[in-house]
Amino acid sequence: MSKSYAILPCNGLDKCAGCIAKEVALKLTETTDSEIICPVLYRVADARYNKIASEKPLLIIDGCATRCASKLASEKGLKIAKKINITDEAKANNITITDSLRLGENELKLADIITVKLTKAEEKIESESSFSFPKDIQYEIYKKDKFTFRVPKKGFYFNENDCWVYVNGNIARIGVTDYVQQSLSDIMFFTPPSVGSEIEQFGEAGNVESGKAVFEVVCPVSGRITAINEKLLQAPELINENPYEKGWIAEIELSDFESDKDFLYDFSKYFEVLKRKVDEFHV
Amino acid sequence: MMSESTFMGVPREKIDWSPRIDYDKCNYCMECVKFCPHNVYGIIENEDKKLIVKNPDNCVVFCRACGKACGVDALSFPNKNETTKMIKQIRKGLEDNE
Amino acid sequence: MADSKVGVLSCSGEECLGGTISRLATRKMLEEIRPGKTVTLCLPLYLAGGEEERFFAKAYPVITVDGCSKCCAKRATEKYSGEVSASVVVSDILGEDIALNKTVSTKNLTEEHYKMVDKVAEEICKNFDKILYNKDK
Amino acid sequence: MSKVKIIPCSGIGKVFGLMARETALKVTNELKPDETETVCLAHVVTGDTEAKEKIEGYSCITIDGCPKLCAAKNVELAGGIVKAQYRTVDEMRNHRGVNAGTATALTEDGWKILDDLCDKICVNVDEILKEEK
Repeated sequence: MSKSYAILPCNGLDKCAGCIAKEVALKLTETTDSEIICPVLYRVADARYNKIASEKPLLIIDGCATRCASKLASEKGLKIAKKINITDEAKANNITITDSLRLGENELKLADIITVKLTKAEEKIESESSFSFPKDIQYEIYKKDKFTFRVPKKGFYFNENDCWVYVNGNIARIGVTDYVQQSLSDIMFFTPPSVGSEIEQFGEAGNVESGKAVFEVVCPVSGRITAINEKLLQAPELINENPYEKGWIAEIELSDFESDKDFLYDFSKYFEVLKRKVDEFHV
Repeated sequence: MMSESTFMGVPREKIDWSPRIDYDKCNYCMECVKFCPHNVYGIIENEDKKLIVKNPDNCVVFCRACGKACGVDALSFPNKNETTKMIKQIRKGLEDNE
Repeated sequence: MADSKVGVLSCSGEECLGGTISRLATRKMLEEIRPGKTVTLCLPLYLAGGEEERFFAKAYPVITVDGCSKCCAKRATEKYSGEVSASVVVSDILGEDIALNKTVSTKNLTEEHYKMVDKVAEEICKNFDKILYNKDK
Repeated sequence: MSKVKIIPCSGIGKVFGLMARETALKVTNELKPDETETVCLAHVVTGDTEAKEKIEGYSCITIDGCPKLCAAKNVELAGGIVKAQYRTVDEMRNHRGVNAGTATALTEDGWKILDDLCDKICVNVDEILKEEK
């Protein structure tokens, strides 16, 4: 594993949750290439840890709701990459932790579960990035009142129903455009298409829903769904944040892109369509 | 509206895509009328069937959003695959004639 | 184009009645008095760095509506987007005593409160129309 | 003992903001008037040091409307300690399809959703005060 954390645990010595935080930190250094920042020493001599803190993504492990580690991180102006709270994890896993400061069977089990979860999360990020997606997308912007509508200038195709596709070899990523997310406003639900299913061009690739309406994702291409953006299940608001990047909907193995393409717009044509729609319908 | 008269290069009036109202189910709550920003529906007062599809060609091809706003499920749409096939055929015909 | 809409940025203060009145008067502009012309701007979003709100406030005229003389909405707008086109302060209109009363939930609003809202909305509207229709005068 | 600060975003564009505001008002005025208080978010962020002192270093519970988390962000910026943060849009997710009203007024259903949220916040308040003892 190439990636690893700089771990800032709370290390609370007078509470069981604090002791578990320490155990998780230790386990992570054993199974990954992570390094620990000692919260006690860090407070008095931060120079010692500045290098680790700046080089690796920071993982905060808090024991209880006092969140000493989080506070220390914000005091020192550190950028937090991931955060975990032992008490919350115990609740989520239905494990009762005792008041004892020596770790018992339950506590060790919890430490294991959390460690596995943290290492897994790491692997997942890597597997997702296997689809090579452009990093610096340039957008053309159209504004109406206080609303901003972005359309990526290069590499994307669109259909008339405000969905986009970005092709990479025989795999494509699909999603909705800013017109959809601005019209829906706060998106609260994402119903994904099922992985493995075959979809025709203009078939339904799941839907997104806000308090205002349900929008059916009209698939711009035909093929077989190979992946969905699982982050959207918990955080559909990512579509509002950026429907082209974090808020992508699904990946699809293309069956006949050359003929699908006849029914898609490139940037300049879609931008015209978008402007007209915004002027006529966006309220 | 001239600007809207084609869909993917095909004259809009040649594409049969618009909602069908099941009058046995419709309770005339008019949610669809309120919902659709494209003025697809119309209301005729003093008629039994006072909800009608007034401007079918205003309907956005492949959009079924009003159907999801209908509480009694009285709205249906043509089959998408067949509509797609039809559009492709018409497009091909137009290109061959050029 | 930039003359067709006016932004209204209200304080919505949580600590006194003025905040509830400023908020409701602003909503009334949006919903009843000048719909289609009024764009409400969200103060907390504006403060948290919301680009859309800040851009709008730079490009369009903005009226700020504050509950009390602390004028948070006005000061925030001046800090991030420049001059405000007009400033309405509830305590100037209704008096400091009333504006600083305990804040009221929308479920406990009385006839009297609605009258206050109307009065403040009227003042917003006066400024609004001046900006939109009497620019040259 | 200092009171726990309950700080809503009071966003004005959507129903979520009003829900946050009314939740804060209900907790501080009706349910826990002795243990909690609200403070003017805008004043804390834009005001002088005196305003900032109202929350600097104090336990705060923020109630935001939408995922933009304006209250949580602004409170942290002003030095408040966010012990719990809520988003009313999440409460709406648990009540799919319910019409909660607008940013001007809530519907009866909207008020009901808010009651559930108030209960959760009261539990938080008790926990925080226990912890601080």
